[in-house]
Amino acid sequence: MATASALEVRDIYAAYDSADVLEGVSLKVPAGKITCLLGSNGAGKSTIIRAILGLTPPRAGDILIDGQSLVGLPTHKIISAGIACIPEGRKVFPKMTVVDNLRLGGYQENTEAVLKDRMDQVFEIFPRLKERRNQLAGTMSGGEQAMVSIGRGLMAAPKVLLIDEPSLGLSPLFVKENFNIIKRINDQGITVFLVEQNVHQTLAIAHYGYVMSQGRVVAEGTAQELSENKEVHEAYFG
Amino acid sequence: MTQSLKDKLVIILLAAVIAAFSITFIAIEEQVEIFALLVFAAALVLGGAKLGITASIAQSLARNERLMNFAFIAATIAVVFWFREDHFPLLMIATVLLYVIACCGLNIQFGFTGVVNFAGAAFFGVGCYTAAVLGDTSVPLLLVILLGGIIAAIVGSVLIIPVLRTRGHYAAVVTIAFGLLFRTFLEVNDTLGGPQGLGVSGMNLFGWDFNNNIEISENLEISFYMNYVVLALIMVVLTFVLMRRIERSWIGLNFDAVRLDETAAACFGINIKRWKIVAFTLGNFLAGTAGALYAMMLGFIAPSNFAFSDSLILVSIVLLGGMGSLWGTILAAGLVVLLPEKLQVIQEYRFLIYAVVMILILLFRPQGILPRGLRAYIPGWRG
Amino acid sequence: DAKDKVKVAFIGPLTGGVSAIGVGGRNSAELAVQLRNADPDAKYEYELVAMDSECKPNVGVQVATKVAADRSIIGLVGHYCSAVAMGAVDIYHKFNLPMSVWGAVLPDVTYGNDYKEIHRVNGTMINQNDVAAKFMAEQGYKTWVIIHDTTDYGKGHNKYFSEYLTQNGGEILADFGVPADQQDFTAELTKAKQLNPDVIYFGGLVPLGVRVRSQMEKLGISAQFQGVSGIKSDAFIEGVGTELSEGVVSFLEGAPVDKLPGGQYFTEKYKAAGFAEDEEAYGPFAFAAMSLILDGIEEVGPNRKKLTKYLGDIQGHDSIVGKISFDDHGQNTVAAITKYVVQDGKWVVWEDSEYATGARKLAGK
Amino acid sequence: MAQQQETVLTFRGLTRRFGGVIALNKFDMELTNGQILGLIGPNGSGKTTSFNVLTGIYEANGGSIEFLGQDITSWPAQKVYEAGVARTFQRSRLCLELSIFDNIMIGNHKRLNQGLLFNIFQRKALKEQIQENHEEARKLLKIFDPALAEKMFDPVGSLRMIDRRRIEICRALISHPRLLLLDEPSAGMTHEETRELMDDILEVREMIDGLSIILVEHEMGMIERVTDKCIVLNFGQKICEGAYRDVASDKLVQEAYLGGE
Amino acid sequence: MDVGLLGQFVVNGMMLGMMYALVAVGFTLFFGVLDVIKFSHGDVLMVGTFAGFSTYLGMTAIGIDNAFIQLIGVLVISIGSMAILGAVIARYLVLPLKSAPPLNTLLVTLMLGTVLREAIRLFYPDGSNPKHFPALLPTDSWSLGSFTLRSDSVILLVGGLLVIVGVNMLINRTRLGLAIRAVAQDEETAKCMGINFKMIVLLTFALGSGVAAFAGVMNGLYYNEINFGMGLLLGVIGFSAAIVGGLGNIYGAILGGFLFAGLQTLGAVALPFASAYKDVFAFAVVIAIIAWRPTGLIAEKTSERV
Ligand SMILES: Nc1ncnc2c1ncn2[C@@H]1O[C@H](COP(=O)(O)OP(=O)(O)OP(=O)(O)O)[C@@H](O)[C@H]1O
Ligand SMILES: Nc1ncnc2c1ncn2[C@@H]1O[C@H](COP(=O)(O)OP(=O)(O)OP(=O)(O)O)[C@@H](O)[C@H]1O
Ligand SMILES: [Mg+2]
Ligand SMILES: [Mg+2]
Repeated sequence: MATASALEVRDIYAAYDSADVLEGVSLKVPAGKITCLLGSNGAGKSTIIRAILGLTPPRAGDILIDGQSLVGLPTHKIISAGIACIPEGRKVFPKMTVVDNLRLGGYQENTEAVLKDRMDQVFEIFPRLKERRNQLAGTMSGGEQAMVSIGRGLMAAPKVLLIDEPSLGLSPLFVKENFNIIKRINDQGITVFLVEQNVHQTLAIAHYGYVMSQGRVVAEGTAQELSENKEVHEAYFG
Repeated sequence: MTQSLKDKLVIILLAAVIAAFSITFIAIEEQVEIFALLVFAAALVLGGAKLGITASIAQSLARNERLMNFAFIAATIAVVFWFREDHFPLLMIATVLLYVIACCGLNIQFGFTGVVNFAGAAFFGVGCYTAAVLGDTSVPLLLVILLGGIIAAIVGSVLIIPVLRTRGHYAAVVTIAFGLLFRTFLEVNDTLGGPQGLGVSGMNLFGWDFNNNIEISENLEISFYMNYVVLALIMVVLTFVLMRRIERSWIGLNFDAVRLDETAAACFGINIKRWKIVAFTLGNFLAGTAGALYAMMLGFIAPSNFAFSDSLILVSIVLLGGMGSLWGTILAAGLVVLLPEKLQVIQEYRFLIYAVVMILILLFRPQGILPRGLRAYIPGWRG
Repeated sequence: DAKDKVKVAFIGPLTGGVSAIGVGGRNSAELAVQLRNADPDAKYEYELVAMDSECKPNVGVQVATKVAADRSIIGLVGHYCSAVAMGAVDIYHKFNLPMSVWGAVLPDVTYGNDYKEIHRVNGTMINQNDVAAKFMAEQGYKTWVIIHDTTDYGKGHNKYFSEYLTQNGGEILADFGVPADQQDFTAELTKAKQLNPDVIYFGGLVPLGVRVRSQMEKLGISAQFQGVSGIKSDAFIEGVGTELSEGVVSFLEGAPVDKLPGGQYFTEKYKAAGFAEDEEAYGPFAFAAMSLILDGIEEVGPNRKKLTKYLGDIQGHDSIVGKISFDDHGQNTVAAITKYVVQDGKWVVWEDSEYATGARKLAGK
Repeated sequence: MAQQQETVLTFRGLTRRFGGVIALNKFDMELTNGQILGLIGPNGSGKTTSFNVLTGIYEANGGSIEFLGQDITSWPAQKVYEAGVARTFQRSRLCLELSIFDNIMIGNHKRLNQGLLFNIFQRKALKEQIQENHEEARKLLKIFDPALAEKMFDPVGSLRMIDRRRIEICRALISHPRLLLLDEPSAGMTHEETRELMDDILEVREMIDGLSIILVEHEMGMIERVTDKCIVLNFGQKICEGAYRDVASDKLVQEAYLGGE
Repeated sequence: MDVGLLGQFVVNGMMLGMMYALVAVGFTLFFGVLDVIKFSHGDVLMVGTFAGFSTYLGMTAIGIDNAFIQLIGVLVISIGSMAILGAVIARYLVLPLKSAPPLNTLLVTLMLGTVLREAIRLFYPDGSNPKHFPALLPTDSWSLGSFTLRSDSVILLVGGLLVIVGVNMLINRTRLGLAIRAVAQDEETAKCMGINFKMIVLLTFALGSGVAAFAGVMNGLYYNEINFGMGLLLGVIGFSAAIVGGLGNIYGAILGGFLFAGLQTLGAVALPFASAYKDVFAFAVVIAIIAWRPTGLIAEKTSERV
């Protein structure tokens, strides 16, 4: 690959209680590109994201950002290295207003003016959020919470953005819109690592992709290659 | 050796070890010995857990519940018999048993149903006062025990509305306030003896005075506390059966559903209010019955027995044992009642040490000593 | 030749709010045992078993049972908290354990039963309040406001003091019952201030007494502060400070220790024994009670029944708190009440004080 | 369709507000026996809210709900369930500490004997009831996933998300409801898994006589395949009704929800 | 009742209320950050007061007798040491129990309260007796009929008010406050936002304990008496006040604190039964209030969804 990897996962093993959920996974997320990760339910996709974030620290293996190892660092240090995340299941702060949620997305940024700028951008993408800026996030509909979550990820203006199933529970219109947004984010120079079930649309915007099954990477290639890969096609294209 | 035979041996051995341990623990007085024994027990349990022995014992127990129950009852009887002539150990054993009953009540309330109750001592106290007031009347004393429970339940119904409407910490304050109120009221109001307390006449069953030693022969005189121990043991067994049956029935399931997710429970027809009322009332009833017998055994009660700190002791037994765990409750009651007593030798330092020990236990076993397992409706049956 | 070992016991509150007094009592009883063991003429070697009642009746009954059921324990010095004593006396009777109370002042402890095992070296709150009411009336005070805690101790004092005060022509403008752990008395005291009494009578123990006295000052109440035996402790003076304690009066059963032949001896020995805590107001009683029991065992041997009998016959027995004579309820009848007043940061026997001579005056005089 | 067009559920002018937000705005709807109705619409258009109002979790601010000829508008949740309405939740609400069997039995509340005396004293009868219900739950679960049926006494917390969704559906179905409300059952599943789930649900419908289903979904493939009729909500208002094909080609729907190609 | 007297009751009640409110604020903070109840709070307050008292003794011993400097010293040492103690408690007792049932934290901190209390009683010189806390504030007083106002009371009231306002601003206006509230709701997600979870928890506990120490010193300055048991009841009342007011925000704690003080004053002086019943009255009212408003007077906004 021509571009340097912004994020690299090397041969990691991770477990929750006893059995390994990840068994020697290696991935490269090239800078400035969209890299996607496909795979069935329970394959371990979210676990990779948790491992990168230090929430489920890997038992073995290494994770590098810009060549620097992240393993063993506490989560907030990993975030300071320039990673942000739009977690699986939205995870908004339910007792906080939309504005506070967004403000927290930019927690590591101190300048009020910058934050205001970013928030305006988010409101531009999601007018609904502007309308509901003072609603408690917990009372919003499933899809609205997804908007908060995505907006919150954008507020960090990260180098690398990890996105875990963003279109879960979004309307078809919005799913499309969502992929456009991801594309736009990427166009701004942010490296994106995208976990998705929605194979068609994902491969349409991704540059490179991995396919996981039962804790291992079973296929990889450019988006093109993957869409043409027969096995992948059979397994995941409904 | 077959598996089932092995299981049986394990259970009998375990019961014997427990009996021996209890006897030693109750009998010894020397500070050093007590600590040595505690450290030894802790090491045994920790070591056993490390080596997986505990787990395999647990399996043996789970497979033979009936035998286990009988073995443990037998162990208790052995301990009691051992101390047949010694008043004080019997008093302590009876106290533990009665605390177990009261804590079973709390277990129904917040172990099962999630209705917190920080006024356990107050309901226990209602039972005590019932016994004190009725003890001199012609009401049969076995009935007094029952009435102690019933009146505790009735007094508790004063709190039903706030208890039903609140959750979590808010519910905690309702009961805390009630507990403080109860004690202050007894102290200020002189009709029930005021701060000086009341004497309680002893238990009397069909003309058999519980407060007399039982002379078996010239040189064997069984302590009168044996009467109370036996009655308390019967009550514990009954309570235990009741608790088990509740837990292993749809009622137990309803309780759990109410505790874990009220909204979902309501969406599947579970009447939250009904089950909360049942749990709260039944719990207070149990605490009240225990209180009634306790008062008769002690012969004297005063408001300062039913302070907030006493309620907290009951709560700590439940938590230490593991919420909703019956065997855990018994173990924890033993520990919480006996440990401060055993620490008498270090006198004014004993509460310091006791509190430190409790903190350590909880740090090492945050879920309690014997956390409650999954519900097994029918022992040994898995479909 | 080794002496036979004999066990004696002490029960008192060693933890919790009134532990200072309990530990002081325990130390004093311990001292009595130590001194006896050091005495080459003693027939036995004594061992003290001390127990904590936490000042809670249920715990008290437990430890009482433990002590009483242990046949190797021959005699007991027990109880500062009256409610605990009330619960425990039945047990001592049942097990025939001779005992003497060292601090509880509720009359019923001795008078509420006919148990021959129960004795008390200290006086009851009846004697104390009788003297207190007379004395204060003599000083010319007319009106009182009473603040007492709602434990048996405070309520008992309130009851007897009110009774005697009315007999002596005093008037009670108001009485306030407060829980023993109350911190703030400004509401009660503001009301008291409005009533403008000559005297504020306080029935309770040191911690509460300190608070009431301190807060009187805050609200500018200049009435005389009168306490009960529960505040006759250096801790009270330390707690309120020298200035505010000046002129506070209190009443305590028994002759002042340092006035008695053995008193000086006790104070010296207590200091010499190196206890970390003070003996507190009732330490001398614990010492006297323990000494009495040891005397008895020396005399009649380690036998509960005989010791009970011995104690029953005690008349005019010398002790550091004066002569001890038990009436038919085991109550020490020679319960002289001593009046104390704080002068320059010290409790001084009234008669020896500059207040008695008129050099200083109580508040409002 | 086997059954005749008996009306099961009717909304008339159903309205629900949250502060300034009008989550349901004069919503009219009708559902007939055995029908599968697809309820679709943009995020925040009031789909979940309509479930919540119907099941008695929220009160309606206006309008009425009629179920099997009864006006159930302000009935509490328990009563609505007794009447035969069971549901799943958009965010899974299982009791994670309890076993699969326990969770399913919570859904079976109305068919179990809840008497205090029965439960405590008639142990034999209770035992039989437990075993019968266990058998039934196993059968039902087997339809969705045979592997799960073997793990009836495992805690739900140890299961995968997809299995939890299946259990949630079983919990709703076990009591033989007349109306099943499914709130985004396929969220987070792959196409394949979604299809399997749908087959399972259709299979169950055949088993339970006259079962009607309201399905909230954003997965149009599924809606297309299984629904008899669709209703599209937007801002709490019904903007379109009809067979999926017709609805999907509606301009308004395209604009607000599907996003034209 | 004459106006002066009424004024007196109001001022007294306000002092009391202020102290309750300060304790309650601590409970609200701990609850806010970890959803835990730290029952040792009252005892931390007590230890803080003793730390302040020792500082005073120490300063006197080395010859510093300017009351103002003493006061500053007392406050700094007391608040500082309790902040550290609070953080230590959080680190070693609260955080390790994060995943246990919340009641277990309650039990552990309760036991810790016993440890602190007993430790002071046993190991502080003559710790079982009350101590005379010095009056370090000017004690001039103004009288108007039966109304007496002392300058130290006024200073304490203002001081307490400032602390509460300060804490409130910190929580609602600053980045730290934002982080505290986030941590309270979802630990993992808060971490993903780049928040140093552990640090925030420790800071919050330090803050709450520092406020408790302040309340303790205030208590000492006002009553001029401290003892090892002073934290017990103050803790229970502070907790009740926080709950009755509503745990959602600091105003609830303030409201609850003043309400409680008001009830007690009312019960002691204005009601037609013996004053001994005042606590019975106060707690009965508390139960009634909670029955009426199950999530406190200032109810938390519900954010739960189905
Ligand atoms: N907290 C947990 N504790 C124990 N096991 C877990 C936990 N979270 C996930 N697992 C298990 O780890 C495996 C991988 O889970 P993971 O969430 O990474 O899958 P996924 O590929 O993200 O699936 P999905 O598409 O459902 O999000 C699954 O088998 C799951 O059951
Ligand atoms: N408890 C509540 N408090 C305040 N607003 C609420 C509450 N519940 C729902 N709402 C609002 O009502 C509207 C409808 O919400 P609802 O959950 O019904 O949407 P939905 O159609 O299910 O959307 P989705 O497809 O995203 O789940 C939303 O705007 C939501 O913010
Ligand atoms: Mg995932
Ligand atoms: Mg929805």
